[in-house]
Amino acid sequence: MNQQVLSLISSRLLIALITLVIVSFAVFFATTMLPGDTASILLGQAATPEAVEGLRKAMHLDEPAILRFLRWLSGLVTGDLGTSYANDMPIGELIGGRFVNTLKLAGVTALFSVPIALTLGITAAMLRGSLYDRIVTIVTIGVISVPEFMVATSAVLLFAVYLKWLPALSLANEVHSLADVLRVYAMPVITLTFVVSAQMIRMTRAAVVETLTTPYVEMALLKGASRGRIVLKHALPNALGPIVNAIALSLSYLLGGVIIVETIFNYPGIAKLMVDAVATRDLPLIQSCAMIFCLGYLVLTTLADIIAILSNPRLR
Amino acid sequence: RASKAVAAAPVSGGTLKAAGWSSSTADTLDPAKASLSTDYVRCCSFYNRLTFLDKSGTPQMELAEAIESKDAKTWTVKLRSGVTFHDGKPLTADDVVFSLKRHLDPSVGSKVAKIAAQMTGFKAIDKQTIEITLANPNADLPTILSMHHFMIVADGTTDFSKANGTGAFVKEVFEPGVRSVGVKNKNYWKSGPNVDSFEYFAISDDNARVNALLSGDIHLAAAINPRSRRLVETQGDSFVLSKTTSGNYTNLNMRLDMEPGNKRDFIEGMKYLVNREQIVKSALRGLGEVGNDQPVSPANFYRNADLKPKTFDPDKAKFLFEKAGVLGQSIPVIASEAASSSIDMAMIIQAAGAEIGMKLDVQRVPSDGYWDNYWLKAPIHFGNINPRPTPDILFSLLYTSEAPWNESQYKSAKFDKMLIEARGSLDQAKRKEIYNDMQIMVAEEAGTIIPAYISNVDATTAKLRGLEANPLGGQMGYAFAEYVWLEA
Amino acid sequence: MTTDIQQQQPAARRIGYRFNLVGALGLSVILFWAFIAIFAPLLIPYPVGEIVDFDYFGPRSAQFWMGSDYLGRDIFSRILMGARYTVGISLAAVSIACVTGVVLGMVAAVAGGWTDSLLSRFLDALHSIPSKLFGLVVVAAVGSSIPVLILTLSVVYIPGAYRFARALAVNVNAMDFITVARIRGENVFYLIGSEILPNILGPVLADLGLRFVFIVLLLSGLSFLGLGVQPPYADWGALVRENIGGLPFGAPAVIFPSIAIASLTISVNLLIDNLPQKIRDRSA
Amino acid sequence: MANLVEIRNLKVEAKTDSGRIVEIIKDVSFDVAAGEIVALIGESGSGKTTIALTLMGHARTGCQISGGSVMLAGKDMAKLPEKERAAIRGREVAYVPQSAAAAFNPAATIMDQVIEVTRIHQLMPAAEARLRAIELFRALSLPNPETIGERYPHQVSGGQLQRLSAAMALIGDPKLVIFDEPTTALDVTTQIEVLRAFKSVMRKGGIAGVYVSHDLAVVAQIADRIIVLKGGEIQESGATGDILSDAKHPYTRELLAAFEPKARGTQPVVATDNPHILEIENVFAGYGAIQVDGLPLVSAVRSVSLKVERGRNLGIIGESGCGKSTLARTIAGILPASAGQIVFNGRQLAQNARRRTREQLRELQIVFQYADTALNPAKSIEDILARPLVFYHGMARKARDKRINELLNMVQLPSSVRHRRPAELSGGQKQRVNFARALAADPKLILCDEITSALDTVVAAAVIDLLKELQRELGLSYIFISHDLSVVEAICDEIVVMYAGEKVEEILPSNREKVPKHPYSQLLFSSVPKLDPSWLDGLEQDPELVRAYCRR
Ligand SMILES: Nc1ncnc2c1ncn2[C@@H]1O[C@H](COP(=O)(O)OP(=O)(O)OP(=O)(O)O)[C@@H](O)[C@H]1O
Ligand SMILES: Nc1ncnc2c1ncn2[C@@H]1O[C@H](COP(=O)(O)OP(=O)(O)OP(=O)(O)O)[C@@H](O)[C@H]1O
Ligand SMILES: [Mg+2]
Ligand SMILES: [Mg+2]
Repeated sequence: MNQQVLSLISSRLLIALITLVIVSFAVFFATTMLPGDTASILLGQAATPEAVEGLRKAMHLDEPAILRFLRWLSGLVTGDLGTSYANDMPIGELIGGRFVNTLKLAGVTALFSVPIALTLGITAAMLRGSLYDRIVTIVTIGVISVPEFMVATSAVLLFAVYLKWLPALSLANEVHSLADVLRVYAMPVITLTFVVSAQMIRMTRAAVVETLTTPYVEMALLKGASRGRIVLKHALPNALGPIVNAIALSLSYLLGGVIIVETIFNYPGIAKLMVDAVATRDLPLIQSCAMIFCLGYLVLTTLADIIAILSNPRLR
Repeated sequence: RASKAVAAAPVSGGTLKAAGWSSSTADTLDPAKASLSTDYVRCCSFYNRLTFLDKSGTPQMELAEAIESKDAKTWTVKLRSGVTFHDGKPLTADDVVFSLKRHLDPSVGSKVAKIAAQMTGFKAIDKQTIEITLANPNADLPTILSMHHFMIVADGTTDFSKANGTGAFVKEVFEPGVRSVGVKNKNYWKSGPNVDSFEYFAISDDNARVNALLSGDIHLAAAINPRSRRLVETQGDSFVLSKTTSGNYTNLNMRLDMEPGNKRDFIEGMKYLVNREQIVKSALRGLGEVGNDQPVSPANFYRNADLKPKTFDPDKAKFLFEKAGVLGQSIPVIASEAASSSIDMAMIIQAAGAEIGMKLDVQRVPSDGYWDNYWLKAPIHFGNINPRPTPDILFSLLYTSEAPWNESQYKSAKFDKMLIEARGSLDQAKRKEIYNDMQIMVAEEAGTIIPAYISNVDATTAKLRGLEANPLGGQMGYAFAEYVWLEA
Repeated sequence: MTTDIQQQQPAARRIGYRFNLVGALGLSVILFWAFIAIFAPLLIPYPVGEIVDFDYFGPRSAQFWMGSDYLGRDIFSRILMGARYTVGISLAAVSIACVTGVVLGMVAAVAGGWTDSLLSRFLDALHSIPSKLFGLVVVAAVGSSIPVLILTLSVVYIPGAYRFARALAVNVNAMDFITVARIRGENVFYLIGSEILPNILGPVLADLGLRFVFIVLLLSGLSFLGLGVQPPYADWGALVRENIGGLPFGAPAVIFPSIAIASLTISVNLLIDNLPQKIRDRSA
Repeated sequence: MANLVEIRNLKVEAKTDSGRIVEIIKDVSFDVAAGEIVALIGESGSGKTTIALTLMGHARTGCQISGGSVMLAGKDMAKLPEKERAAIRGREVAYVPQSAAAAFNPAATIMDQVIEVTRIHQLMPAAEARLRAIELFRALSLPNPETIGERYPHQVSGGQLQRLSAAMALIGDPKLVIFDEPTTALDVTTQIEVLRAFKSVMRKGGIAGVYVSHDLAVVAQIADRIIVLKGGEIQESGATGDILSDAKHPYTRELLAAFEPKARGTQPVVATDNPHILEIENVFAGYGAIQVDGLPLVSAVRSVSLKVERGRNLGIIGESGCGKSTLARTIAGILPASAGQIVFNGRQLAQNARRRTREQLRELQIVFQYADTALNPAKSIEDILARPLVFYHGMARKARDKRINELLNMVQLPSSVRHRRPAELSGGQKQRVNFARALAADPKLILCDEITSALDTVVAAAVIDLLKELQRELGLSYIFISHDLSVVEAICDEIVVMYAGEKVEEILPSNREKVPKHPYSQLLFSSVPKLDPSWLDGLEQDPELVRAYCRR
């Protein structure tokens, strides 16, 4: 670790912070531009002018947007996410459990998909041009091309309805043992692994193939090194940057992009929470969810950048 | 008790798991705010009402022992004794007064504030007796009190997160938008419930809901899509469909005060353009009944059986459109998943229109915000009306000049007068006669086309017993949890 | 020395682009769908919205080549018309996304400094919002119509195209021939249009193909959430979605649209992976 | 078996982009005796590297050994199964690559990579291997032999890295070491040290070597025998002394001729009021943020002043990194000077090219070292040459076509190259195009930054001749930057020696013998290899001086 690395890392963090501020502006004002009045949406079919008025007052909806933004921003900084319009609960409380669920699902999926993707990507790169490589390539393209809900529904029909091996739903609250984890998470994890691995496989393969054409890899070959050694010792450490970046992007998808999987498996994650929030025009909740997604994305990509910086000995 | 009449004796024990179709973070345990079916189910399991409707639609007493009136204006409610709340507090007249009076307070945001507004006076006569005074006579009060919003809560409750009611289950878990769990109320004043605990949540995706049932994750999947019928039926005897035609309908509304609904001939033409048979057959897959453009369902006692639906007659429609001068124009029709089956219905009507050169521009809009942005507002749009127990409620909500949800802006002083007249009358035959006439008026004059009454179909495992139809809606009027049992 | 180089030049190379078999296969499938998309109204046997079968999820038959859908409509006609939306919307969106992203990326790379940081931060912020939720919010705000759909899809993919093009352009920008052009006094537009673009075109095209696949999928994902093309028309993703109830019976109504999606996306990728050397080589 | 290596009728095929198979090595046979060092010499693309790699049983992707045998200690490397080949590589035959900087894995420490061979072949325990590596570092006279192995490749200099890659090759005690142009990328001053180290280690261990190079003078110092290649065929072979003194083949003679100093008639000064086309005074330039004193963080050029007379040439030499290119870029306005004055054609130039007028930009052109990166690979030669014609002279299509032909003619390229892309030209051809583009602007002064360094000697000599000829015809002036003294001497009237960003000496045309006075210039001039095989052994440099000026 030296001065240069520290300054690089701190500049990455600064960039992330600036982006976050831009995001918070965008998120707040974009959401306040959503048409429809929260109060009357909440009352639904029963909205009468008096009821709407009463509710608007109770929810501070009659204040100007700027005031609400400043209040919200200072709240965010101090960790107070505000109160849900829809049910008066503190947002932190609403999000908390859901967020943990999302993290769990993302974690378990990452645990499966990352090693699978890396193995397939690296082996395909090693055997570049072979039948195996072509099969992996075609299959990954095929997998990318299938809509997520198709994968999910097929998996449910096969494993839950016909074979009855796994539950059709993924009820996060029923996890008490390791066996439960496997049972409950199997279906969404299978689906999501399909969805996110393909991209990681492609990127890993491309990154490793790129380093395999470098002179130092040829040099290793001329030293008599085996294929495995060449890839693991010489190609992989130098391909780490792009690979970590691809993993970060895939994982950030797992945080916010899994709405379809959450819907089909009835998994109480944070993406569904946000969809609900959009439906009820629960602005504080939409904003908090959006901020969480953006934060997750920024944390992951910044982390990937930092790993790439640290893994580059030129900067050590 | 209806369910007790079933030949097989109920078995007690087990964990009942069931799934509805919609839930969100706006889920609530406050009966006054309940708006989604999941809320109703929860309220029914944690609370009780003064009355409830049996399967024939007749009000039966629940927390009330008797509800009586001489003039249909001043009513006396006698409470059942020995009922306690989950926290041990006994039920008194004060609780009832508090529960009903809440609806009049605008800051509560009650969904039935409009209906409750006719109750102008409440008086606790003694610990077990309440006197309710109405603004105008209304013979339907016992039925009105069976609505889910009029669940009885403990006096002074402001925090509803404990769901401290008198109901069959005691709240254990409640996560808005996720699930709720109730355990058997050991001190329940009725016999029952049969199951030890009851978990309820929503699976919004139709296929996922059915799949969850088929894979054995849940015992009941509420309101399955007509398309899933075949899938369930091919599974053999292990699954059962329970069908209720309770008066839920999806209707096409043409505002009479806007182009092109202000042309009588257009309205008339549209009524002939709707192929009701095909809607029932294709869009509803037979799970519905042909409707005759008025809201009183075939299950209802006051239904005018002689009023026949308009036949599908494209030529006549074409003639009428030509007369109205709208043929060849592109007319926008707003539909949304929010109004169930409305998109399919719209497409059926659209295809029929295309045959005769009537261009209907179907616009599908997102479900969220639909009720706020399009319903009641767009010149031609779809609505979806949940079952209501009495013609009086239906008409006063949907068709009188003052009606808050007057979907087609139908205004008739005569109609309004007839409603008041029927409401105050305690003579059932007389009321039926007036209501029959009003149904004809609505069907002929209003701009609402009700092509079909949609059956609510709940799919259950064969192990789930004791589920019956109820005019208040599917899932036994949302109150099934208390009555059903699980066969081993 | 000059002469022997001349001899090494095979005459055939200048004639045109050479595709290998797989690439040609991909291209022909794409052209096939493009043809269908253009001429669909002339080819469909039944009107798209008309209920022609009393049964639903009907099997394949001489009358209905690919069976009927959940309402009893002819799925064959619906797939042919769906090509218009899937191919058209995705193509429009991917073009807008790539043109905008690539131009901005090149401008950022050439201009550097403030312009670069500002653009990068802003697009990074946009990138961080999950695409489906972004689509959901936009459609909730302004409603769903084809232009809105196209714009939403393109906005979702602009940051990706930008990042990609910028990274490539930064490499090209470091080359001496850019310096030569700069000190000749050329302006930014000449630099990006004539000097940088031709050099990043190959990878950009490859990236465009991959993005196309994602847009097709996002479009189908959005129709899962109830946003998308207006009825009675439907893009392929929506066809899969609305008929997914037929999956347990292996209904052709759900199988064929899925095959259509897969055939298009796989072909696009095959084409990209097997682009003629001549295009692929135009990388930095 | 007398010889360590016996190559018989070797043929190597390559597949071109268009799918055609071409033979790049045609029927090559030669031997290497144990302990003998054989040099392979020839122009770029003649197949030197390809042959060297076949000794390891390796062919680059796209290439393939299609015939003949490569016997190494009795085993045919061309036919052995991959596994057995791998067992021989690094242990019996080792490779020192052309660019050590590229051949070291940037992500691993030097020590790890040096002893990797012992690990792969399980020759000895790691601790022992490390000790042996340190011994080798010492033998190769690397600084801090105990600790240098802990660094990463980017933390040592190019010359050091080149020696470290020799250590990497020698650690497995090979019988044969292949050197692929190991000193081409180094400064002359560094080259001497590296050559010496190689020579002594090889001698001591009695190791046979194959030394690939295109520089006869370098080869003369180290090889016992020389093999001359052209177009994948052996042209001539013989003992070093014989080849140097009595070359038979015309190509070899051409190579030798490139070394003969060329007489150069001084250009007549064009008589005008101001005899100077360019005057720069106290120019400072560098990289990084500007500090409080107004100078940049890394200052690469410090207080340099020089003058170029009309129609005359100025040469700038100095070791790598001394600031030659920076100076050229500063003059051209690519890197604005942080202080100082640049007067061109009597008028002061803005520091930044952006603020110079189009005329000023046109009259002062720059040609870069790497023709590859200076030509847009996506454009045809025609387009590349047409742009300045349109941009500066607004020429219409017809006039342009004519002018392009003239320009191609001037740089001695056939007009058939017009439609080609740069990738379809050889290095020398590309550099000519590069030059033609500068000429298209009708400049008064051309800055040539190492324009011959990437070319081999014969081609470079041809390019130099061309420049001279054009100067005679067009009355141009050049600033000629190079680290190769012979090139600069061949074309320049006046030579400036730079060291560490500063001008240390100016050798004027009046100084006919060009005898440098500054000690650094003396060191530099004496480090240029001579064709004499005994030059290296006989060379004596003041160690004091070497220490002071060589950052090895
Ligand atoms: N992978 C390849 N595919 C096709 N042709 C190749 C390949 N590698 C080299 N060649 C061709 O083979 C010939 C010999 O190349 P080689 O690298 O051996 O030359 P060299 O003498 O080492 O040149 P240099 O001095 O530039 O290193 C050249 O004409 C080159 O264009
Ligand atoms: N972009 C840059 N940023 C920072 N320092 C640089 C940059 N370019 C060059 N330098 C440094 O400036 C000094 C002079 O570099 P310059 O390229 O002018 O050397 P040179 O004499 O042309 O060397 P060579 O013979 O290797 O081309 C070197 O120390 C170099 O490391
Ligand atoms: Mg070579
Ligand atoms: Mg230089």
